[in-house]
Amino acid sequence: MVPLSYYLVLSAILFGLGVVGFLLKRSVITIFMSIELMLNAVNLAFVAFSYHWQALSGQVFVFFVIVVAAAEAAVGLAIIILVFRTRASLNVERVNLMKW
Amino acid sequence: MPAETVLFFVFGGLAVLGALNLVLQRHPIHSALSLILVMAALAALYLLLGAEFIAAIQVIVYAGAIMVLFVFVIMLLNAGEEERTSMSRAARYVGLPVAGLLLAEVGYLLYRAWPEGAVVEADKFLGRTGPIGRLLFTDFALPFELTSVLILIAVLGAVVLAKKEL
Amino acid sequence: MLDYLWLVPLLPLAGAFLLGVVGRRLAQSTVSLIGVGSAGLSFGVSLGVAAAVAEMPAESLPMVKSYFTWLAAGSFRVEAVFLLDQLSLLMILVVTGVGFLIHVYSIGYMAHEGGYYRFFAYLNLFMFFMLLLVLAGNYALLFVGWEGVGLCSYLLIGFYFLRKSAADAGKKAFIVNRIGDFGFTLALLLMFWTFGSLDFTTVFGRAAGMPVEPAAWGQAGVLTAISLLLFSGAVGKSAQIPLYVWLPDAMEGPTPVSALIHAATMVAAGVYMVARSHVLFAHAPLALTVVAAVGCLTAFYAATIGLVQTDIKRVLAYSTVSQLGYMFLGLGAGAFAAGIFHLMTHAFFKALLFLAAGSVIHAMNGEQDIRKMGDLRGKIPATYWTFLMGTLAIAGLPGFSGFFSKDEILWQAFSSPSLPLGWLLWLGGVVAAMLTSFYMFRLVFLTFHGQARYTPETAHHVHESPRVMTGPLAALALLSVIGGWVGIPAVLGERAGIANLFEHFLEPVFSSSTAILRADAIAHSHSEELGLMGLTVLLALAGLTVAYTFYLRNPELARQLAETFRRPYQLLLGKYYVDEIYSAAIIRPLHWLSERVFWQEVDVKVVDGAFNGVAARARSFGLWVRLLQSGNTRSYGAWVVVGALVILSYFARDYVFR
Amino acid sequence: MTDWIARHPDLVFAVVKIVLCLFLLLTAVAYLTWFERKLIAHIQSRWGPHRVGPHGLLQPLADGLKNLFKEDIIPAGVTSRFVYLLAPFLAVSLSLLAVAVIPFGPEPVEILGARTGLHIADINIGLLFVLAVTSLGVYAVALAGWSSNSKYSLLGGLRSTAQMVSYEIALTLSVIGVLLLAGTLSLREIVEAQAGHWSGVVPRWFIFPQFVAFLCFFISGVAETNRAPFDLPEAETELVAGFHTEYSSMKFAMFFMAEYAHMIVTSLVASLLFFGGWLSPFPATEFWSITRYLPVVLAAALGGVLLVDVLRQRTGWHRLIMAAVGLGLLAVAGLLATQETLLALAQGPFWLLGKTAVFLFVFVWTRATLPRFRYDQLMAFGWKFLVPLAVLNIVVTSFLVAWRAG
Repeated sequence: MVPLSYYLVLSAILFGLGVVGFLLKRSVITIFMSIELMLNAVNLAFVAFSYHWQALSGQVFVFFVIVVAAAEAAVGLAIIILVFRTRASLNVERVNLMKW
Repeated sequence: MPAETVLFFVFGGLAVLGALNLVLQRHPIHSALSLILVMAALAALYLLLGAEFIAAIQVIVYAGAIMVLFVFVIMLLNAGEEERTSMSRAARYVGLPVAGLLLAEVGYLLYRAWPEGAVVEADKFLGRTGPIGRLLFTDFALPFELTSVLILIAVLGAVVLAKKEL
Repeated sequence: MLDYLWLVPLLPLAGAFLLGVVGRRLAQSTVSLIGVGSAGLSFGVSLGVAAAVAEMPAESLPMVKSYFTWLAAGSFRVEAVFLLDQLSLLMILVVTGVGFLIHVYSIGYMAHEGGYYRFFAYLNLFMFFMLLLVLAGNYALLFVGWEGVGLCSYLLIGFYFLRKSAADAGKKAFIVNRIGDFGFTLALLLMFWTFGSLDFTTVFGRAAGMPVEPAAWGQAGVLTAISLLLFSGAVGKSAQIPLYVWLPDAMEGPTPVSALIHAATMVAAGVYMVARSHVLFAHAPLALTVVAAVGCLTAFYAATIGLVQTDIKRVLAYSTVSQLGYMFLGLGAGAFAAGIFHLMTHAFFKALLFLAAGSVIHAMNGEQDIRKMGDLRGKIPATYWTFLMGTLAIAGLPGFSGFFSKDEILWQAFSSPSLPLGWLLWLGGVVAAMLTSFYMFRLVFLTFHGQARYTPETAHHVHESPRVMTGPLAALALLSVIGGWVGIPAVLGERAGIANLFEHFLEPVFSSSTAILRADAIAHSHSEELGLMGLTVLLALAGLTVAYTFYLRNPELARQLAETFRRPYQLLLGKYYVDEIYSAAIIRPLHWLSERVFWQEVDVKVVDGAFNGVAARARSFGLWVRLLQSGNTRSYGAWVVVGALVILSYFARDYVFR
Repeated sequence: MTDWIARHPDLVFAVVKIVLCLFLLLTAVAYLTWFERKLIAHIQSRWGPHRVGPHGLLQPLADGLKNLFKEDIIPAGVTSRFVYLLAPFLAVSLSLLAVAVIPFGPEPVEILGARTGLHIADINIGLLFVLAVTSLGVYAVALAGWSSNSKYSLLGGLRSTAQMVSYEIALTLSVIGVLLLAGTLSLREIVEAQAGHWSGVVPRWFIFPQFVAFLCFFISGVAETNRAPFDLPEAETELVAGFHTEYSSMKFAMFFMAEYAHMIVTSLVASLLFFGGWLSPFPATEFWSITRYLPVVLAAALGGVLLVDVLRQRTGWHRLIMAAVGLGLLAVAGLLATQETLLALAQGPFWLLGKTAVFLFVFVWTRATLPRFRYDQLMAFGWKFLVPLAVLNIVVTSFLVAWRAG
């Protein structure tokens, strides 16, 4: 007998933490993980809604989110490796040439 | 206190703790582990919500593949503790308070926006694997195929990016 | 065969494409094969079409063949449609036939020139556009052909683009034509605005429904405006006053080009266009009067200039201008058939004259000044005889083609009820005819008779042109002799029991207009007509004799005459200084205006100023904004979060403020 | 107390079954080491352990004690103490976890007046659960290798991570063929889908239609367990001991237990998926029902042999032990023979464990027989042979299924 809003608030909290992590962390990898955390939070909300409406499409969306996350991780990590190879550092603040 | 509530609070608490730890830890591997913890907890919550398939996928793909990739990369680059630099003032002085606001607002909204009546009982299970598959291959056939294409492209991109010399 | 009508223009296009793409690598023989072959094939197809038409009952024409929709914008639809009636059939026959002969001729003439394949590519391209022009079923398509031939003429005038004069002549032709085409374009717009379509059938159908407009300047209506604007286009293309100046300079191009484009076909496009729009003109008598007046004036004026020119090709050029004037005179008199008839005969003999002149120049290896020629009759007999045929034809001596067509026009002008002062126009025409025969025979005598005035070393070089050049000459000579017999005027025909086949042939096309224009024809007695005919013949002979006396019997006379009337002589020699007047009155002011005002003031200060100002503002703004773009991912993230918050709060306002 | 038990029978049963399972599994793991050493020894014509206890039967206990009482060394340069300690626990717990969803027999059975199934949990995504748990097994190795902060360990960890991730794909793909035929993810239903016989003789096991899938599954299973010929992560000749070079005493033992438990689980799953799990290979006809007594016969025979062996033992307590074991087996045989319910209860586990034993034998056999792969060969084999093969199998199978469905 858990109110649905609990799940939603939980997902909101996780999302917020993800945002904070994204803003606070300096290691590219951790920032990437924060993004994954946000995705997970959203997934939780999806599943909760899918339960509430007794509709499976929500879970299908989660499935897609996970797939996309997998692809994103593959490419993102490759990029990270490349950045590390050129910069010899994972600190995102050292990768700030793309301006002006 | 009924079992589901207990389980919810246990796993929800675990998830929140893991997320907090992810933010607080300074070593990538610890963050990764706490993220895995979050994912496991979420998988349990999915089970509570009756989404068995999603739970399994969550563990297999997220915890079992994606995070392994993260850990693998961390090992490969032998990433140490992150250094303390603060070059982006915006992130600190604008981002954090706003993020807090955002969190508060979203939480408040989701709490207010949802009627009290909406509750989760353990027995109203849905999400047997069969129907999901059927849905995937009928209504969502096109997106499904698209994701496969996306994956293929991602693989190619990863290979091209990670090659030592092109 | 009619199903293959589209082949007629497409074959030359294919040839042009082939030559343009791979011509450089092909052997000269192959190039000539492709170039001539495509023209010849298209001529053959046209003959086939003609035969097929002859099979069919007369009322099956005109037939409209629509191939595909070319443009469609709202209510504005342009079909790629061909209109085949007697007029266009005749035109394609003339174009392909004369064109084919000239192609053949060019094989010999261009044999030793550079850019052989280029020449044939242009020539084929020209054929394509010209055929498109005459076959077009609506004004838009016709305009395409119109501009296309203009382009080809530009390319071919400037064929020797290394010579500055040639390049300038090309530019001049192009620009002068633009002036006329400006009017043409306005006409098209006005037409679309009036009739809501550019399609011949629709336009003419609607126009026929409208009343004939009054001839007075004051209350002339839209049809008159359209017609006049169309005519301005024709003036440009067909080198009438005041836009004739480009044609003489166009002689910079190779002689076959002068023959094909600047004598036989392209310059006649204006005539064709006016004839094609006869319905509009028939409803705008004022426009018709203007056409006739301009035509007559040009005929006379150009003839006078022709009197004293010494460049063989330029003389022919001016005679072309004046002959075109004749055609417009005919059209203006409402005798469209006569105009077209003269167009055809003129195509024959003028092409012949040019080709013959080309042959002469070929023989004199590039010499064009008739004062340095003379007594070539024996050396290049074939050229001489054919040239003579052409001269007789253009001079309008009885029996030759020019006689019938020109006389028809003059008589129509005289007897036209719709034309005020018909007799005046007739007079001008007659005088022009006399002048024509004078300067043409002057040309003949100076070139082929008398004593040789050229240097010995050129003397032994002089030689008759090869078969490939004399062949077409012969064919054209034959045509210019007998070509007129298809249009023997009624007054003579009745005696011999021969009807005027030509008029009869074109009758279905122009019947509606003739019905309007000839409504209140005053019956003229045959004696009157015959009398006038005789008069013109006499005048032509007079011109001949004068030329004979001046240039053969005692050349002193001519010099004395020039001495006594040196003012008018200089005036004529200087072509009335029209070019100088134009440059002083139009070109220099334009230069000054565009340089001082439009460039240095408007462009620099206003246009550039505006852009630079905007750019400067943008730059300063960017300098301020770029502070946001620290290049630091986390900062970007922060901004994203801010945005998310804003959007969310917008959606959530009714929860928050509840 | 008792009434509380009476009120929550399922809870009690769950606890009991978990404890039982863990006990059995750990014992099995222990004696699997003995079995392996013996078997390899005999294959290499040696004696293997034969000092501690008769035929070295007590060797595992000795090893366990030794590992328990050895000094527990944590290297100074450990990157992260927490991770270093976490890894072995992760390994062993994950590999034990998979047993939770293994059904040992048809359900439900009657025990002490209460009905329960011969499994800890029967969830209808059992197979996915197993895959999930095995996929998590990677972490143990990776983290161990990384946290030891030694190049051997790191290399071993990297290798095995890559290897396990790669072969996991082949594993999962090969299973899909079975899923297509069974149409369910629940292990129990998969087994039940294999019931019956073709033309009354050949059991409808998935091994026959899915032989290719079975090959893929078993090979990648071996690779997943990091055993020969795929034991590069711990290739002694190159990496000393691979990812657990820096581990000592109990933590080292844990990795070993994990490996053997993993072997057992893989064998269990293989026999469930492809060899009809607890189903008897014999047709369920009146004539063949005699095979129900096979367990009895085997137990009796083994007991007899052991009793005979008593005479060959030198020391007295060796004889004692052998006699005890032999008599115990005989007693079991007798019990089964007399108690019909027990016999019925024993059928499922008997067959399942029998098949599993065969697989374990194959495991050891391969290790004793085959040379180790080279790393690039390993990767090439996995990616360029197994995965395409599995995919091909999926395609063909799905076509057949669709065709049969019409």
